[in-house]
Amino acid sequence: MVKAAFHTAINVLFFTVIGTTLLGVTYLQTKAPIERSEQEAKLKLISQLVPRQDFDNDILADGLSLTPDPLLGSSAASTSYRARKNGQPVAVVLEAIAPDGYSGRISLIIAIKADGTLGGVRVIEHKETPGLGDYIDIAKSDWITGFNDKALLPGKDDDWHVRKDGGQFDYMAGATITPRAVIKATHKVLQYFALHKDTLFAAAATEPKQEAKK
Amino acid sequence: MEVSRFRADTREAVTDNMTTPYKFHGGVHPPANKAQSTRTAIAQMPLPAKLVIPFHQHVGNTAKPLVVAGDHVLKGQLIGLPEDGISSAIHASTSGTITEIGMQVVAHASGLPDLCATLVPDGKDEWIQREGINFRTSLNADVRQVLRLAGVVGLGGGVFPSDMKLRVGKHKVKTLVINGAECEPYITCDDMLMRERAGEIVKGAEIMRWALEADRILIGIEDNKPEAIASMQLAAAASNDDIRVVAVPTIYPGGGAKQLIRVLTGIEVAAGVRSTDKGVQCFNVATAQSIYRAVAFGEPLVSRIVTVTGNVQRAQNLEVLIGTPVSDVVAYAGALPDTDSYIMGGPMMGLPLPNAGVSIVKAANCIIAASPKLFPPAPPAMPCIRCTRCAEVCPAELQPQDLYWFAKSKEFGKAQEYNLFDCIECGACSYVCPSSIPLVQYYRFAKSEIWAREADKTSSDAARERFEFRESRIEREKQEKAEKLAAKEKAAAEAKLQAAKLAAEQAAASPDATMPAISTPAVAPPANDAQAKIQAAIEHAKLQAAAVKPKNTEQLTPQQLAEIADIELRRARIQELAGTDVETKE
Amino acid sequence: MSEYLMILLGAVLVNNIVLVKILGLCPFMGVSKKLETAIGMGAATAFVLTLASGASYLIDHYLLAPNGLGYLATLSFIVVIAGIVQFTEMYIKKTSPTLYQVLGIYLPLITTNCAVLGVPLLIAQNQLQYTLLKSLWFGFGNAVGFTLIMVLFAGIRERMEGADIPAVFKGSAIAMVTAGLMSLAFMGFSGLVK
Amino acid sequence: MTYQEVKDIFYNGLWKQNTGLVQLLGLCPILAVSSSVVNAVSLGLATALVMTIASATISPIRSAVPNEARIPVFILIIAVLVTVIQYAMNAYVHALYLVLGIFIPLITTNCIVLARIEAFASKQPPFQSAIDGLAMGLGLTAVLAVLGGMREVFGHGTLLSGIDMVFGASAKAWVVTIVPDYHGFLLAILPPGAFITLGLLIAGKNYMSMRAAANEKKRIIPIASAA
Amino acid sequence: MLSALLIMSGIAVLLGAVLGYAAIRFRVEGNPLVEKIDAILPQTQCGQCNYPGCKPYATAIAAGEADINRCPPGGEEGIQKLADLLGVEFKPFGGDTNAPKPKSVAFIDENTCIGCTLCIQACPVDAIAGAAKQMHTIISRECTGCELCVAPCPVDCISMQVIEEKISNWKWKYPVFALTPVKQ
Amino acid sequence: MRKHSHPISAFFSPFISKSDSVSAIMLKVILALIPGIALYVWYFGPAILVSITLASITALATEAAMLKLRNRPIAPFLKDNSALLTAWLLALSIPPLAPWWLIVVGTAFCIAVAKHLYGGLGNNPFNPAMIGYAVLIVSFPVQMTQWISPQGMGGFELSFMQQLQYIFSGILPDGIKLDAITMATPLDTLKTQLHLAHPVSEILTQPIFGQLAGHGSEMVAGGFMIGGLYLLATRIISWHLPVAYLGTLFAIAGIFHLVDPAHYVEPLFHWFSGAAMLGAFFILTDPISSPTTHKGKLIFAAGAGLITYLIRVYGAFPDGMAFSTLLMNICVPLIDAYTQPKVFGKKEKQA
Ligand SMILES: Cc1cc2nc3c(=O)[nH]c(=O)nc-3n(C[C@H](O)[C@H](O)[C@H](O)COP(=O)(O)O)c2cc1C
Ligand SMILES: Cc1cc2nc3c(=O)[nH]c(=O)nc-3n(C[C@H](O)[C@H](O)[C@H](O)COP(=O)(O)O)c2cc1C
Ligand SMILES: Cc1cc2nc3c(=O)[nH]c(=O)nc-3n(C[C@H](O)[C@H](O)[C@H](O)COP(=O)(O)O)c2cc1C
Ligand SMILES: Cc1cc2nc3c(=O)[nH]c(=O)nc-3n(C[C@H](O)[C@H](O)[C@H](O)CO)c2cc1C
Ligand code: SF4
Ligand code: SF4
Ligand code: SF4
Ligand code: SF4
Ligand code: FES
Repeated sequence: MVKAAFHTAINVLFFTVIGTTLLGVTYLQTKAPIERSEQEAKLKLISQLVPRQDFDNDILADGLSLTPDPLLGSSAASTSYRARKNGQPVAVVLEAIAPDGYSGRISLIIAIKADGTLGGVRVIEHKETPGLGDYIDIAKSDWITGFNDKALLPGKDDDWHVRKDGGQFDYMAGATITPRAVIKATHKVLQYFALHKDTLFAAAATEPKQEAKK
Repeated sequence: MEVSRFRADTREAVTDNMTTPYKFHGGVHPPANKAQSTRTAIAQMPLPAKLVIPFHQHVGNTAKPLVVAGDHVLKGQLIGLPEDGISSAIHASTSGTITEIGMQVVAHASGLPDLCATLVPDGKDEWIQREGINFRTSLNADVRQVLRLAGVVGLGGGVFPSDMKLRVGKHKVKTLVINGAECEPYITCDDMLMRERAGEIVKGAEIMRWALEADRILIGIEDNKPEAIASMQLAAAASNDDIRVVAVPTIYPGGGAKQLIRVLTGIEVAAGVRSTDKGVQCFNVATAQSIYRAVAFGEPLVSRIVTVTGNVQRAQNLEVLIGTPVSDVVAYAGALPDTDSYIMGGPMMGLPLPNAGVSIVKAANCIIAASPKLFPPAPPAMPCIRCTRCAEVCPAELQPQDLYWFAKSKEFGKAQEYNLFDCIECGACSYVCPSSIPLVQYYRFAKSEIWAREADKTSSDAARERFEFRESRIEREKQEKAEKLAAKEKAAAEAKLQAAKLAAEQAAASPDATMPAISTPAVAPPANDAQAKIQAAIEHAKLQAAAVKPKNTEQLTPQQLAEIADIELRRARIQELAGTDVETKE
Repeated sequence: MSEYLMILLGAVLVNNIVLVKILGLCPFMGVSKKLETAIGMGAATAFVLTLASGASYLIDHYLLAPNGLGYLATLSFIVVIAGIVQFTEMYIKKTSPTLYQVLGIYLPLITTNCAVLGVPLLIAQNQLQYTLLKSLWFGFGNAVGFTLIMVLFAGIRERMEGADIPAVFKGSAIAMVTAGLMSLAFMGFSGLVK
Repeated sequence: MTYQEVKDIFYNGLWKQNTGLVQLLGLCPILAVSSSVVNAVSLGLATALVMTIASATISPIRSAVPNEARIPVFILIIAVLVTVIQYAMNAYVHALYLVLGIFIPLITTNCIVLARIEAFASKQPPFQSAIDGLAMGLGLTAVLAVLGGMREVFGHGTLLSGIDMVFGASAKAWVVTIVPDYHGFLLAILPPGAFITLGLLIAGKNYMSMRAAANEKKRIIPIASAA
Repeated sequence: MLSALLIMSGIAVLLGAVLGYAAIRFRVEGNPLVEKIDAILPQTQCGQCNYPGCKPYATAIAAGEADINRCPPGGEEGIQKLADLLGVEFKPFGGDTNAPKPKSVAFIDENTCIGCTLCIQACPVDAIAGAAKQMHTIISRECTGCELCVAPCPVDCISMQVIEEKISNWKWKYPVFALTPVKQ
Repeated sequence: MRKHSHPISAFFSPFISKSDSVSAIMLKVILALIPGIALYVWYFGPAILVSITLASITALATEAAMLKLRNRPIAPFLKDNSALLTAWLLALSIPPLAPWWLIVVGTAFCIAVAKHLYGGLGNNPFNPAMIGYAVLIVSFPVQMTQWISPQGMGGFELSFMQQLQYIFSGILPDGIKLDAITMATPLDTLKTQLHLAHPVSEILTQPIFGQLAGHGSEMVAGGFMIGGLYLLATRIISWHLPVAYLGTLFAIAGIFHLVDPAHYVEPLFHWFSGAAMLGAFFILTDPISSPTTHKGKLIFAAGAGLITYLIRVYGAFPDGMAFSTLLMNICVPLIDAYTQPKVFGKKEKQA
């Protein structure tokens, strides 16, 4: 009986070892291409917001981890990336979360140029109603490009609303909760930027893991 | 509302203190249509030209014919002997000549023929000698034997042999219920009987109470029959027994035994439970009357009261001899020209007759002549919309729509799980169904399928058992044979040591002779000659016979043995008749 | 407390593993013709699913993640699942031969039930950031969701036995449509747990 | 192995014993990733690849595996193959990898893979097994493609959207807009639509089989009996 | 890589041991399925399924060697029951199986019978009674209608008679719906 | 004799019957909708009549086509009025100004898929009208949220011709924007405003709210209630369903409201907004897709009430009537199976 059990164990072991080895090899072989693909994907996204010709640094290497902040809507640390040209800050790309979408959180990435105007906003993930609230997605509508070049202007906080509420942003009739959430989140990120502009650009490109000071 | 009316009515109707008023679930109020046939007293139907008396008019086994064609019989003469078990006797309804014993179409839903005796009356209507007994000085069993031989069966429609219902069981029967409800529309035979022969009914009830050793008698009569109630009360008052006449609310099927028992006593008798186990027994009023006549006068059941109504000129109640053709009965009542079919029983539970030629049987309480105007054909059935109106009226508290769903899709197991066999086939559900679904038909279909399947199952289980038994027997025999063979060989070997070669050969050949001949017939029969062929086969069989012992005759049941004996007898008789020339029979 | 309630509601109703996440469909379609077997299959799967969630969490959290061996996730999980299924089979056989008789032929099928691998993989993706207890609870929630849907679906299918369904739709086609309409109904729960 | 045998195996896999329409196995990917043709076909092909290799691998080693370890070892081999493919896709068709997500590792538990191995590969020589795996996988792909096509056209009015994930940005031009200005019947894209559309497909297959059977018998089968 | 191998090996050894142990400790004995299948078969024991009786056919079905549509006495209903039990799709009778016949019983022409006992030996359920050289008779209640006794009779005295409908075995028919046009 | 050549004839007991026909029952239910519809027209204009007409035509056409495909007799089923009723209920649950194809798609889908794929009348496990509604709201949320504003409250009231034009061509009179003629329904407004963190008391001061719930729509709901009471009185529906549904809704809403009146409106609001009244009397009561036992009906409707409330308060859809009905439809076979009443003589206790 023990012998049979042993036989089975050896058999399973044999295939496991072969399989694991094969996987290990695969992993090592694909490690580099996967990393490359991932970076490319990220870059592609960023370059929608900050045109490639506008910066010359290795933007993905120039990351900065940010502690959670109510203005970012985040509850976990997030990373921001800095775009620089000739060492001069060009723009920063931040992750933010709009917590009050119609059906839950909306994840955004937001690029803010060094001068405080918006480079652009993109929705990474959302659960809004398909066909109604999902026009914030660039794949469905270019509504989101309405943020391009907008900036915080003193005394003009009321502009940061949908038209219906007296602001400057369009919306689709019948679905205002979603745009309200996105606009609010973007507005807050601009405020965050205004508060932390220096720290956001401060650190040199050397140490991506460095914490931003509060 | 029902309850209050019930109370009001019963207060009028019941002399002494009332039984608690109970209700049963559901029920319907179809138009009564009873007035037509209660205008005249019960009349005697004249002797018909020919009577056809089926041997199977009751629940249970067919009675065994005692007469052959050509026999002359007297009125009340026993012509069908009750078989073993549940069965009842059949009698000649009048005096005359039996002209035929054979298969004839009878009043049955199948429209199939059954064994009947045809009797041509001699017009004398001469009774056989008969005498009653004093039941109070007799044994219960003797009284029941009298009823059995008098062919008394339930006349409320159930035609269950009454003697079986009068056995005293393990449980004490407290209450005897006499069913005078007559809830079906059109039917008035019980009503008229109670009006005119209340005394005999009460006397019959006394016999039953005595036989069952019951404490009291409750007579339930629907409150739409005030005359019957009054007449029964009068008769009851004259009795020494504890008899109460109770007016029950008029609602269909208030006359169902279970429903009436519930209304009168509050006891619910579930399907599959004997009501006597709950301390009640129920009989129809007409049954009570015929029990009285059988016991007191030795009069067998040869006639019954039949309501003839519907599409006839003179709707009325007739006393009709069992076996009278329905056509005679309706002709007597004057069937109107547009009559196109006949219903035996009421419009809710009755049976469409295969043709007007079938005869009145013990179950025939009513004959309705039907015309398309009177009973228009049901509109085509629509799918069930699960409106549950059927469930609301079902007296058995079933979910008829579910039963229908399962019966329709032949999910019989499910149907049974949903208590199909609690359905009393009252038809209340079909009556209210907006989709006009013939629900009861589906239930009947499902029930008979299930019965058939159970029968199949039992026989296949039995077959498996016998098959396995046979297998093991063959196995055992093989083994025994092998052992024998081995023993013989051993013996042969020993013999060889002692005796000559010849002796050894003989010993070796002997096992062959004892071997059963399983192989195909070895003798090739001469061609073309049947006689020779058979001769050869006989020869062959003779050869085998020496070796073969029949293998399955030991474990035959007495019934099987009887069957074989029967067949042997017949064979002997046929051979006697035809001489020994068996082949010519082909 | 309320977090656990939300995980449960989320897994059972809002993100039902079968109707919303679309996992575990083969047994859902295959073993739902009869209520009795659906209940048995649901229960057995539920047991394996819950255990697998916990076990794979442990493997992932203590063996794979610290060593950077994420690529072994599928392999190790499925091996463990196969083991648990075998164990379940053993266990049921020993403790309840009658249940084993009912479930016997279906038990090995659990190994290839997408839900049983899918839930551990979801947990391992770590977007949910569950602890061991929450992983087990999440697994259990999905197990309940699976069983519930199996049973309800079997109920409808049994009833449909008697329906006058067009011949071409009889059997699996109408079952698919029914699953679709059930899934449509379950969309009503969307948003309940954000 | 004769041409006829190969033909039979393919006929079996693509039509007669089709995994999605007849065997009803491998349903999860069929329903979950068939919201567009590109997703559907990609996963279908990945599965077909796994099935082919797995069948071919397992067929020769089947006698070496003790019976009680059969399923674990088989599924272990499948899991390894799947993980290899998963990493390859991650590396070379990253966007697609992201879209298909968890359904790539779930090929491991795709019921049809193990089912075919149990039913066919563990009883037949390697070459036949590989062909069977391929045929079944292609049958799955075919269902996925048709289903994906139907759902995409109903849901979005397009075909081949997302093709750029496989063939690069230039392939974007290949997207076909079937109905311009379409309102979008979202149901088709959502899970309910997946179930219902597959239901319709199965009914379609039943219809064709019935027609074929009826033609064969040269008589018309009454559609159904009672109301 | 090494840690990967170690971890997976650990898991595998554990698993292998469990499985090996299970294989011995819990070996399957007997097949309860056969009994269940056998309970569905009609026990006619006729061999039309090409198996020597119902039990062998049941065993073959359970082993996956025989199709479920080979028993004519069981009828389509029997196939349906088997399909339900085994969770497979219903299939109609194959071309090579005999079509189901109406239920019959054997009948021995008592005048021709020579008492050879050959039919007794052929009957799988001992439904024929009689001793050698005496006339034999079929106990019709026990005859399953398998026809196995017909061929061996040397004088062709056994015939199969369809059980005819009588009041005692009459069944209520399925109500027909006037609504559905019956297409031929 | 009547067809006795064969033992089976259509002539069997009972030979008499007393019953409404199916089509009469359906017709009565349709009639019972009329008070509500009349009030609807009064407050929201005649556009609803257009949807009802469109839905009816589509329903009958689809029904006929499916019957033909299924080789079933057409006339008796077209005359049973059930498809008409489904059509009316569906039309009543979608915005009257929705484009014409919306109601056509919805009606055709629910009759063809939810009804006839299951075998037509009497066989469908799901409520067809609610399937139609659910399909439409998940597929076309934009069109499904364009509710007409009562009595021109949005700023402009379309004439009948203008409504017709909009339904069929999507063209509005010059200078009129969609916003001026449509507005969010009361339930939707409540949800949006709560989302934006306004307290209930403040929200309810908006002009679209009336005495109990929405201006106008509360009266419509009242109209449906009157129709429902007629159905109760004529015993076409039993009390179990509406009472359990409204009772549960009232109880849960009441508890929440008592605990936190700032976030949870009072129960009567829930009764008279959305489809609660229509649902309680006309939708849950669909005999075919609801349980048949009394206990089952109570469970079914109470479950629906609970789910309606959850969806309304926490879910993604403003009204939960349709989804709660469908979700409970899924449970019907089990509810029925486990609530079978004890039959005559088999009850535990005997009198
Ligand atoms: C089924 C359904 C889904 C909805 N989904 C969304 C959504 O995803 N995003 C959104 O902003 N509004 C959505 N709404 C609409 C909101 O309920 C609300 O009516 C709208 O946001 C208010 O817009 P208004 O201010 O233009 O009336 C949805 C409505 C319904 C009925
Ligand atoms: C639905 C239904 C209605 C019945 N109605 C009556 C009736 O009105 N009167 C009656 O005597 N028997 C009626 N019976 C028969 C009784 O149930 C019961 O068989 C009978 O009263 C027993 O008495 P018996 O054996 O003397 O016939 C009815 C049966 C059923 C199922
Ligand atoms: C299933 C169903 C869902 C409905 N959904 C809504 C809804 O989400 N919002 C709504 O206000 N009316 C809805 N209605 C319509 C209302 O019941 C009814 O038509 C109402 O009187 C219209 O007014 P109101 O919607 O403005 O309250 C729905 C109806 C049904 C049958
Ligand atoms: C009281 C009552 C309520 C009904 N409610 C609905 C309903 O909500 N939805 C629907 O499609 N049909 C309804 N019907 C009509 C009918 O039952 C429906 O068309 C069937 O579901 C189709 O098989 C109802 C019928 C009645 C009698
Ligand atoms: S009365 Fe007729 S339609 Fe109504 S539930 Fe009963 S069977 Fe169905
Ligand atoms: S016929 Fe049966 S199911 Fe119908 S009402 Fe009578 S008892 Fe109930
Ligand atoms: S064909 Fe005959 S022997 Fe075979 S299973 Fe059927 S009845 Fe038994
Ligand atoms: S008597 Fe003949 S037909 Fe009947 S069971 Fe025996 S062998 Fe079969
Ligand atoms: S593919 Fe079969 S369960 Fe998922």
